[in-house]
Amino acid sequence: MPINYYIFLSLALFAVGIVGVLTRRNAIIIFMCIEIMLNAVNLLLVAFSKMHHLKQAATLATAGTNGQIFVFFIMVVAAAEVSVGLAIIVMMFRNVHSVDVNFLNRLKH
Amino acid sequence: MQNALQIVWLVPFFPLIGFLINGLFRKQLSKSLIAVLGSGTVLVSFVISIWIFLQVKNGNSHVAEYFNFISAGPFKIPFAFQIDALSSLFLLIITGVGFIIHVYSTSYMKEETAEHYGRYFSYLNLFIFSMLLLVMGANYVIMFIGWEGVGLCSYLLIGYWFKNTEYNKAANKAFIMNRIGDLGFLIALFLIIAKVGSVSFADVFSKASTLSTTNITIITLLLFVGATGKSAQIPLYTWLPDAMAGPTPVSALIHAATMVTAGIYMIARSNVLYSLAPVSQNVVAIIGLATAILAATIAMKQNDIKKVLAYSTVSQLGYMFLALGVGAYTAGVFHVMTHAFFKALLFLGAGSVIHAMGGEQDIRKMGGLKGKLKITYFTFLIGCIAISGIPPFSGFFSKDAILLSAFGHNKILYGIALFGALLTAFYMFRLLFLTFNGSFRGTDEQQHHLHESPAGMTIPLIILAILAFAGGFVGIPELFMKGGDKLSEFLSPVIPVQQGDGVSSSTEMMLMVISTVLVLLVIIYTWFRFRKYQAVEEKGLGKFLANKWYVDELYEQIIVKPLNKLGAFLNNIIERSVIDALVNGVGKLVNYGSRQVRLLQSGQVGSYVLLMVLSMLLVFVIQFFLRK
Amino acid sequence: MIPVLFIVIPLVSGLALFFFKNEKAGRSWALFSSMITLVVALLGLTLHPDNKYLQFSADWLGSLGSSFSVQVDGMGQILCLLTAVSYPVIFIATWENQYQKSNNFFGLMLLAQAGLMGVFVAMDALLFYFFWELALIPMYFLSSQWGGEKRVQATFKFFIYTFLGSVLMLAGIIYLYTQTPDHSFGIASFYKLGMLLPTPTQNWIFWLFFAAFAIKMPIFPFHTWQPDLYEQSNTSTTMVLSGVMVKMGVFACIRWLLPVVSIASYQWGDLVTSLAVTGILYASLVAIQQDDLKRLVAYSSIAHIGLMCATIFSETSIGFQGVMIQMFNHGINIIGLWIVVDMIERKCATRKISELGGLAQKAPSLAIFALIMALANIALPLTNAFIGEFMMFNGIFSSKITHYNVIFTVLAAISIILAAIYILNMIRKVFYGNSNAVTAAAQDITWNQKLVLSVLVILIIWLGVYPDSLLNLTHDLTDTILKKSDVLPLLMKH
Amino acid sequence: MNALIISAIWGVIMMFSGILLKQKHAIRNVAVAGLILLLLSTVLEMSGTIFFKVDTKGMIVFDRFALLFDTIIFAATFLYLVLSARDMEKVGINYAEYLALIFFILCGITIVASFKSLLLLFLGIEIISIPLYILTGSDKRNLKSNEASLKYLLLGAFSTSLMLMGIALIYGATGSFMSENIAVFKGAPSALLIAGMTLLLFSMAFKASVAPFHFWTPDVYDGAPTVFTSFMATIVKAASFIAVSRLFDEAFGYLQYQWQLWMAVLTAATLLIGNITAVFQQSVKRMLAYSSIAQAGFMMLSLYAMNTDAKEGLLLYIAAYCLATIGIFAVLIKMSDYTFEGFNGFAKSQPLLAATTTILLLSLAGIPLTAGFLSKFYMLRAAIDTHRNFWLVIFAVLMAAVSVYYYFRLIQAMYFREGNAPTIQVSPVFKWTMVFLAAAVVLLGIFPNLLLYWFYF
Amino acid sequence: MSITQILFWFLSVLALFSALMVITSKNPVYSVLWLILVFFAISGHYLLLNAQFLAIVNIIVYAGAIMVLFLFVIMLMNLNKDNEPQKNKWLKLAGALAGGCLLLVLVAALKNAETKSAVAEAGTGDIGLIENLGKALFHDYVVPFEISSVLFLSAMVGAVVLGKKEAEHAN
Repeated sequence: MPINYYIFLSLALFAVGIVGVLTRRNAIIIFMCIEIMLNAVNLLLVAFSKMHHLKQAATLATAGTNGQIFVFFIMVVAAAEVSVGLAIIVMMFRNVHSVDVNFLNRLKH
Repeated sequence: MQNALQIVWLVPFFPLIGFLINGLFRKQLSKSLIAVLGSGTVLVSFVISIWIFLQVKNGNSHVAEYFNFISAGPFKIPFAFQIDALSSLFLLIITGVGFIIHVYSTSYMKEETAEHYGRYFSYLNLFIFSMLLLVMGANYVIMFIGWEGVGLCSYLLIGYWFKNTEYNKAANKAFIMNRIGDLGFLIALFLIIAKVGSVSFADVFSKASTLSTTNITIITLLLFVGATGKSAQIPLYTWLPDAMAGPTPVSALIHAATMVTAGIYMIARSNVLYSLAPVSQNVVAIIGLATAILAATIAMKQNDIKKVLAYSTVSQLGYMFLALGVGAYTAGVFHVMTHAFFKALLFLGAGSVIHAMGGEQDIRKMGGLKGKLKITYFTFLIGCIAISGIPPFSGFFSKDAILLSAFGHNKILYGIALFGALLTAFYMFRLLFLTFNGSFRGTDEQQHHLHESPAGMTIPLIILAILAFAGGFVGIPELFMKGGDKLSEFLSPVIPVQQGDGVSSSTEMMLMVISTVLVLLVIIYTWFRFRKYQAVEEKGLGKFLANKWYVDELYEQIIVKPLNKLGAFLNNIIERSVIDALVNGVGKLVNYGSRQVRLLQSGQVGSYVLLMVLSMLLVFVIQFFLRK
Repeated sequence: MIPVLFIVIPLVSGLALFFFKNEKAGRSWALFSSMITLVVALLGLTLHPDNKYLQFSADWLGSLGSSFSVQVDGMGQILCLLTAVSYPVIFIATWENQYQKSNNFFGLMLLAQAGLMGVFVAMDALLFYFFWELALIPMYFLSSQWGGEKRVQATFKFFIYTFLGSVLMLAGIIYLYTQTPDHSFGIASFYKLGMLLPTPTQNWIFWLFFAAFAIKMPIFPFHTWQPDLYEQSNTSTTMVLSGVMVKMGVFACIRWLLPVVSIASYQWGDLVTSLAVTGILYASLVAIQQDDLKRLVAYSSIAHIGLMCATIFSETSIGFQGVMIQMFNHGINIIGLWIVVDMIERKCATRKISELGGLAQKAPSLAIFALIMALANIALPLTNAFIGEFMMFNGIFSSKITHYNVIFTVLAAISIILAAIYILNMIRKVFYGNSNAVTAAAQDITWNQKLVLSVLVILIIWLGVYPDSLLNLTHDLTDTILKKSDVLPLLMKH
Repeated sequence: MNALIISAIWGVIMMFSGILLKQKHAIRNVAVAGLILLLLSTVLEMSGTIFFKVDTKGMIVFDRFALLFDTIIFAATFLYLVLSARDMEKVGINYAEYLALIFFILCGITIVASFKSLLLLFLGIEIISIPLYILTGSDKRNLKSNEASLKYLLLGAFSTSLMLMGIALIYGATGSFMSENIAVFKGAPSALLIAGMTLLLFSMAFKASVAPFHFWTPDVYDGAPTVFTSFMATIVKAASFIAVSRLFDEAFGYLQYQWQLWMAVLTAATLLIGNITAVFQQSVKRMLAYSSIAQAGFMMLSLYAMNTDAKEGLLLYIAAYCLATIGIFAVLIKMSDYTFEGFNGFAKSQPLLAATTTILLLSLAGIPLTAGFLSKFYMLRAAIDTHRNFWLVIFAVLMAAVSVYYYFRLIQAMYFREGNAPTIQVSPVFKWTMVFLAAAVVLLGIFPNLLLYWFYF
Repeated sequence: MSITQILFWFLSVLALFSALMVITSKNPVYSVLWLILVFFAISGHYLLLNAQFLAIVNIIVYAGAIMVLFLFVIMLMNLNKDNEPQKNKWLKLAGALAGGCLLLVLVAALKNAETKSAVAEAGTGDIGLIENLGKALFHDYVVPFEISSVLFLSAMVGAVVLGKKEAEHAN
């Protein structure tokens, strides 16, 4: 597969995620959209790591590993982020019984 | 060589001392002591002046430098006095007449409290001091110092009775009008400095011939503007009549001895320049003559004794300028001298009358005073004769000299001048008759109050009367007496004698006779007209003249009012609503911007993200597709 | 050494004042300190401008190429003297004025003095800027803390206005600094740079600098902060502001503008001069309309400063010397006027000319002093101002670098008439005529006020009769500056 | 390295201290002790003493710049704790945990201050962000706090994903995450690289609250418990700036032509938004939030110029800005009323605090003789030294003039407006620390070399 | 075309479609489920790029852990009904347009990047194997690995801080 396909695919996924963030009001959904964006990135990274591996396999056997490691770290961070994020959403929900971000307008101007 | 004349600084020094002592310790000193100080210092200067005069007469003249007044790099203005024929002559007039007026004042101002008495004399001394600076200055800057100094003093003395708002306004008017003139003088100064690089008379006159005629014309005209201010010529004469607000001796001082003669002195002093600028000369002559006639016509219809005299002064000054204009500097100076005598006399006489009338100045309420005020009447009469120019009184000689040179210069000028002379005779004798002849028209208690003034006032009158009679003999025309014209001979080092004014002695004789006869006729007419006073409602031309040609009103309308309007406009509209509004506008703009920009902060996560995405979009588009 | 003393004495004593408990002691301390400064200034006056005691230089921000180099040259001597003289005069004249937290007041006053001194002696651009602001900050606090009811707004306007100017100047300074070959803020390097800068650069640099100075002086149409501020802030502050602080702008033009960006100064000279001349007439005309004494004096001050500015850009030796001496004279005269105004206000509890009248009967001595100050203000001969104005007019008239010198002179000189009008009318309305309810209770002035006013009068007359005592300080300096700002060789080059 | 490990460990210690120690002040003392230790260890490391020898494979290098920055940050945090640690008690019960989180954040800061690999940049930023989400929401009952933390979380996560996309693209272009490898990348900059770099620029701009990515800042700063706002607005912001400068200096230095224009644009936008919007604020807290944006605009000047002066200046600026803002916040926290009116007459009730606060405000406004001036001066100098876009400098100084408006509003309120500001009782330690802050600000304003000397020696 | 290509296209379409469904479906629960499908699709891609380890981790961590967490939360808040308030459609349109434009711009920018020749050949190479990754992780990337522990610690603390009931606030 030409790498561009992967680039376009992940960009598309990324864009879908952005659109989701822009169009939804439910904090949880927005959060999920961000997860989509992260996954798009992961996919791209893996694709690139593959590409680089193919480029430099001759010289360096482990070429491209770093990309996948990075993906691994992204997942790690995403997990932590999600746990905290959901905790915050829950706390919010406890107080206002809604997860609608449009209710978040006490702070403005 | 240490010239004896180095000590001339003493002349202005003494009046200065008098001013300081009287000014600082006026509360402590007794009135008599103040009087002694005030007059004494002037007397001393007078004595020294006489000594100087004699020195100069023996052909000794001197420029005494004392210290650097202003110095900027190469350019230096020394503080220096110049003693020569012209200045020494003026010294005599100033200190002499000034002294007499001081003496007169001592008794005239008796009613004043010690404090104000002291103030009065300190001002008087300062006046003398400034005038001395003016005439002794060896360069135009020193002269200018005195020039403005006398302006200040006139301001102080005119506003002497400071409780009276009218008087103060008159004082302001005097000072400000003088300032207008001074502006001309000042600019002339700058031009001189720029062109000659020095202001000392010696350098200026020696280099004068090297300057272009245009420059000299401009300079002289500007100087003349200054002169019109000081010497009350058209268009800046209106302050002088108002200056009558001051005590009468002050008027005498201003009109006779000091202030108004400054202009004459300055032009006479700069005769070298003027001789090189015929245009300016004509301007001077025409303005002078015009003023003479204008003032004379006004004087005819005035009823305030001092106002009449004031306008007569203006008119006489006009004659002097005429003289200067036609190049007869000597004649001008001559007339200054004689005029100093008889005008001082007249004013002091008027003062004595006012004194007797208990402050009354309106001649319509006087009349028949000659019975009670014999000396005053007699001296006043002499004054009138002198000013009208009847031989052999002093006025005759000086005025005749002027008329003669005018004739030599231009017949028309002569004609008009002669007419002016007749007017002079008319209003002077009108004044005389209305005041002293006929029946008394004042109130009864004034009638009882009437009395001859004390010796302190009459003696100066007598002295002046003598001078007014004899003062002319220093300038007897060649026609009567070979070498009779001592004055021009004396002044010759400063003012070159113009040889032969193109008038044959016979014509000269004829002119004298004509003028004298006409004047006498006028006097007789006046006698019949005013022997018995009947009040008449002024109308037509008379009203116009009585209201001084409405010049004051004119100025009010075309200068004062617009100026105030402009100022108000700038202050209320431009300052508040334009400039300051602009400045504050910037602040307001920022505030407004703040209020608008913060609306971006809508508090909505969605809109934040949208804005972020849009700006990203923008950047990408520019970065990838527009930017090369 | 002396310049350092100029800065250190007021600085230290001022800071010390904040820790004083006793108010009376604080006052005395402030007066004492200012007296010391005055003595030092007089000592400095006796030395020749290039005496080594008048110079000091120490390494400061070496890495920035800025050093603590100060020097009192001829102009510095005059202005430091002015600063040093004005403070004791002000303190004594306003001795009775009561301020709450007076120690802070005097402390700030002294800090301001330190700043002013610094501006006048700084020979390093960055240092100059430091002091420029150091003088401004205490002024801000002084006039917003003690004054009329609208003082805070007025001061705020003034502060932001001037700060705007000075930051623009800062940008200019830094730019020049980055251009200097040896990356230094030293005035010498700046002067050297002036020769090299291309004309277009000079043109906008000029405006960066001039913005600051024009606002500070102030020049029409940047002047609107001044009347409000003078009207609102308390008189002592106003004295410092108008007596000394506005001179910073004039001074800076001579020291930091003309020699550095000479070509631009030459090219913009006509425009600036026309602004200044406009300002002279404008301010004089507006002054005639004022009813508040303080505003009247403020506008007259604008007119006078405008004349100085016009003269500076005529670039003539006599003009420069006139400006330098006039800075001193104007300081003295206007402080005198303020003292008079202050006394009137305290005696009659009003500054409205229309309400006053006949004070001369009640307070003759005050009237006399007022008259003298007024006459000095309208540049009567034998008063100091005459010397200054005569030389300045002369300078404008004889200017070689403009074609409009005559017009400028004539227009500017009209102000001597207008000045006479508003000053004399003021005197007439306030002092002459009959006293009224407002002025009935007025007392004459006390001995200390007589003392300071006499001192001022003596200065006025002395400098009016024998100005050479100050003039000969500035000959050499003028020549050097003129040489530096002489554009003709540069125009040849570019 | 010392700081990194110690801060991590100390975070753990703080967690346990919460369980072991009952008295709050004991916990506080532990924290302060930890900071002193951090400070010492960093200074020691600067002089060559390194406790832990760890082979980081060159992913993280503690050079002088980083260490100097760490020192500044730790010093600032130390002062911050001394001034405001007591006030954390009011936020909630988890006193020890808050402190622990602060230590974790410090750990993250040390990472972003000295990363050489984008991976560590990413980790560091997350280590900073996640605790911040928590601290922002730590006042659980307070709806504003909740809202702030949720907004922060969503926007933060979003920007994180942008950053990751950027990193991915760069990886695609260069095949490495190491700065030096990215830097040595030869040839014309590929679209991938530019796109990645630009995305990174956006996300970093977000972290540094640079317009137009600043929107979270006012809301979050306003909503968060003030004591943590103070921390976020100063130390964390400083960290993100260091990160940006490292990234764009070491990784993208050779692309300067590509990003300099954008830096200029962002700078202008930030200056404008920050200053203009601050003018109209009624709450001092929010004003300070915008002022922090405005100050960020000035710091951006150094990123725009990105030369030696700029880096020096950035450190100086950070020091000056942190000192001043921490002090002002410390006073603000004590106040009951956060509006400007709340400060009316403060000078009467608290002369000393008012005086010190005034000096700090002057420093923020950039008045000479304060560190604030010299730091702004450095920025302007760096910007001018680039010899292009002079308009930016003019704009900056104009905005500095605008900033005077809102800083001096506070001074006016304290000194010239009649009012009854509450007489808050503060410990002598607090007072003396404030005095110390003021003194430090003035001292740095006169002798910046006291600090910058360490940059070279 | 080869099987890998077919798979690629299928997985891509699946991923995109389900991603769209995530953001369009009214009911949050459905969104979660669609999201899980996205993850599976992506894992499939991983396999194609033979990053086997990541594929598994992706399934376990994302689909397994995270998504379940989401699900729990949604249930806990019983949002499992499609009554979520909607943004007004203009904002939605604007959002969609913005996102779309961004995509277009990026695609247009990157479509002829110099990497377009390069390929990510499927079915070759073994770097994706857990062994190699493990080596790399614990040899080269040990420091980041350790550092990420700090991340987890802070997340843990965060959970405590946010989760714990506050006694004195309650009463």
